[in-house]
Amino acid sequence: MDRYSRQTLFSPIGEQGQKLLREAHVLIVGAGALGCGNAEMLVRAGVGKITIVDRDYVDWSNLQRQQLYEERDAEQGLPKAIAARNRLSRINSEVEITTHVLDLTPDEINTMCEQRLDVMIDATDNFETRLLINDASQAYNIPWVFGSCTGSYGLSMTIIPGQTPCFRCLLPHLPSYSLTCDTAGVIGPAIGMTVSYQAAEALKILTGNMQAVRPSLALFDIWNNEHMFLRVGKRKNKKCPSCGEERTYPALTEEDRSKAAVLCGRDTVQLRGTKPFELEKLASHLKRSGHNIQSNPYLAMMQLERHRIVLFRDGRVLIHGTKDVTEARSIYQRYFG
Amino acid sequence: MDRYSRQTLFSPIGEQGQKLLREAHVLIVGAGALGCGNAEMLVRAGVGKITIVDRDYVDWSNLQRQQLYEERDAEQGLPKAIAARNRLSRINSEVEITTHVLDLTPDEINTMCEQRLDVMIDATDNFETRLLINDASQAYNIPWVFGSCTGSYGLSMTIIPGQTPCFRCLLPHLPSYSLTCDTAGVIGPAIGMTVSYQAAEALKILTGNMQAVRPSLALFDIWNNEHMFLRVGKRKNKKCPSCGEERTYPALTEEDRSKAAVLCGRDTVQLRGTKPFELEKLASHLKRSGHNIQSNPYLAMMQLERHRIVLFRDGRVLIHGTKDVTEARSIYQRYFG
Amino acid sequence: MITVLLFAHLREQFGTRDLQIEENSITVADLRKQLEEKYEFLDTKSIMIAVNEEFADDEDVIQAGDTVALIPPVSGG
Amino acid sequence: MITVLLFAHLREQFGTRDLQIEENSITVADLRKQLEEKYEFLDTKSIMIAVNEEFADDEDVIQAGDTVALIPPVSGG
Repeated sequence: MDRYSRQTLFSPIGEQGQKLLREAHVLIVGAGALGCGNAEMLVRAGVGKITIVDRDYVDWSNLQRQQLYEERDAEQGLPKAIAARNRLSRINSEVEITTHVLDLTPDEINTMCEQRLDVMIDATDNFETRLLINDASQAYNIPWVFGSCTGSYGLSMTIIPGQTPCFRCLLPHLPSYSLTCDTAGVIGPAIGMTVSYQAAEALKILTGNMQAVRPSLALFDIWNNEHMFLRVGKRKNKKCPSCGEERTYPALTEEDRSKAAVLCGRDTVQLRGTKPFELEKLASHLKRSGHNIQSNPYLAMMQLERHRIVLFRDGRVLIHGTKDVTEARSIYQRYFG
Repeated sequence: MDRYSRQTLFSPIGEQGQKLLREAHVLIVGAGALGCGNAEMLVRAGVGKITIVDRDYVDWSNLQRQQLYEERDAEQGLPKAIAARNRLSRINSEVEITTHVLDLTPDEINTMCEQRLDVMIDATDNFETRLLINDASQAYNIPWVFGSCTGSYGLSMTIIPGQTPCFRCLLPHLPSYSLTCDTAGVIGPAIGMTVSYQAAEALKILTGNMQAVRPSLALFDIWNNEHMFLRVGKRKNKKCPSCGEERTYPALTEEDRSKAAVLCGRDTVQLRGTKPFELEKLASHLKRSGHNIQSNPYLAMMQLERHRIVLFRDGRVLIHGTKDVTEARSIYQRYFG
Repeated sequence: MITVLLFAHLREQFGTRDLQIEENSITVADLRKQLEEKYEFLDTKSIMIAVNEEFADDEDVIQAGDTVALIPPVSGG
Repeated sequence: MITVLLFAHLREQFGTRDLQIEENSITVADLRKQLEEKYEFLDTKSIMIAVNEEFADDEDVIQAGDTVALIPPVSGG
């Protein structure tokens, strides 16, 4: 019995489409709720190669909706990308899964796009990274699928370079304030619907069914029984700095994002170190000085007064319990300076 | 950090809704693609008690879309209800999960509905069982959520006794032929969308948000970018034998379904034995007579010429490789008569 | 003219996404009859029918300009 | 009369699902301005606007009877 038989029976995919899926490479940016759902659907569908990038670790409050994680992953505080790979490889050992525990920068997305990449899935929680994906998509001619949701409300749209408007055409001014799952909450079915729209578009693109790609933005509110497809074609802007006639790819060419950032909607500051941590040494040093450290091969975490501090191997530090970059820096200096 | 914090932030649920979820009991009939998705969403959401009924075991061709199962479950040929419980209890150990490996009959659904049950989710693959759920729903005044899909097309509707039309009002004549996933194929995103609609409705009902329940049938084709909400109110039929003025509950009162049944859309016949199998004895006996038996605590399977035979502890037998009940009976008699 | 939208396998059976029916006014029951006469493969008894996004009864009248949806129930799950 | 549909947090901010605007004809830019003047909390610059299910540019003209959707981008994922 062929494990993909129910999918090859679906005539727009068929045996030919299944072969194309097996040869494809998909980048999923983010392994939160949308990343988990998309990764699982595409791994089950038999996409040959999947790369997952995420900067965070599994927390108890993720389990309500992030479908690749179990209680054990939250107990161990595993990075999401690692926990995701563990589960995905038990689901389908035929898929090659590459993971990166990092916060995507222009350099890194450039490196990734220089490989063969057939589609990128937006599973981020912030517009800054979406613009990075958007500009890379235009620069390297790789389609991407936007998705976002909060509460019971969600949006999705497919961006095909040279054909549809890009994300910056649609949203030339980033909101100064926007809703995230951490500020407005979110329910599983809103994620499930956004994921279904995103994964369907990815399957269309990967199997060469470009005529089936949705030429509109899908908008829904699953609690209030609302659903619209809004045509986007008119918004294509010849003067767009990402996809227009004179392109500057602003998100790709700007200075590396500031070394400190407040994580959107969370009471957390991320500091970027200049070099990787030697986690084992650091953990044993801190343990000797009486700190209660929890560590795994990817990160170390500890409670310092009212702040939870997480040190990632790549040199990043998360300081939970503050939105104040100056305060976060001073805490960091005090203990690790 | 509260594990449900992102859900209590969603104001129509809130702390009060979360408490109602914790006290609720949901019956999920079927642990195929829709059953897996609904069970996972409701378990992550923190529903207090979930009962899952399924008659089948995990097969390799299920892994493309049935999200609770891993390769290991197919290797071991575990019953779906059991494999589902294993995964669900690792996701949320706070939820009480009860499983039954059986093919639902009127007697069994009667017994289940005599307990407190707040909503039933239809995750079956056949109309016969849907009518059983429909009639039980009316007889015991328990809402249920219909869902079905094949290919990229799906339907969902919520039935509230005393308020909406029932399933029989909408579909008084069962189709002689209908599409199943096994005949027409199905893609993951069509399942994801159906599940999202079903689970959203269950959450509305369980948290007392009855005014938010969708008063229409949702119809979509996710590949062809089509989506409609079709109002159903007009179809409520006073003469309906399930929900009308003179009710006979035909699905509940008819004779127990025939002892043999062709599984819809599959090259498989199910025979119902009159008593449970003593699997250990049977397996060791068959091994001694030279058969290659694979068994686990729930079932035993073996290949006999071109037929795969699966014996369940509850006395049921699946004969794969035929749709002919007479042939299936004769095979069974020959080996186990 | 009445537009009839087709879904799922009906679309493959008819080879199109929609039909145009030349009628000014017809009951749902008569539309079923007309379709069955013209398309022998069709068993409309078990197909659900909606008119302008609302499920209709057999005696309801469809007018020119209305949009009808033929909704085949599928059993997959 | 122009109907303006609201989504996500806009609905809570306005306390309603939709607004009725008494205009026969107004550009998208002018509608933005009018809404910002009337509702100080509103930052329409980053809100996407669709007219009759199609994304509109600032110079597009909205007519009486049209349905406008104010679509706040959300970043959750």
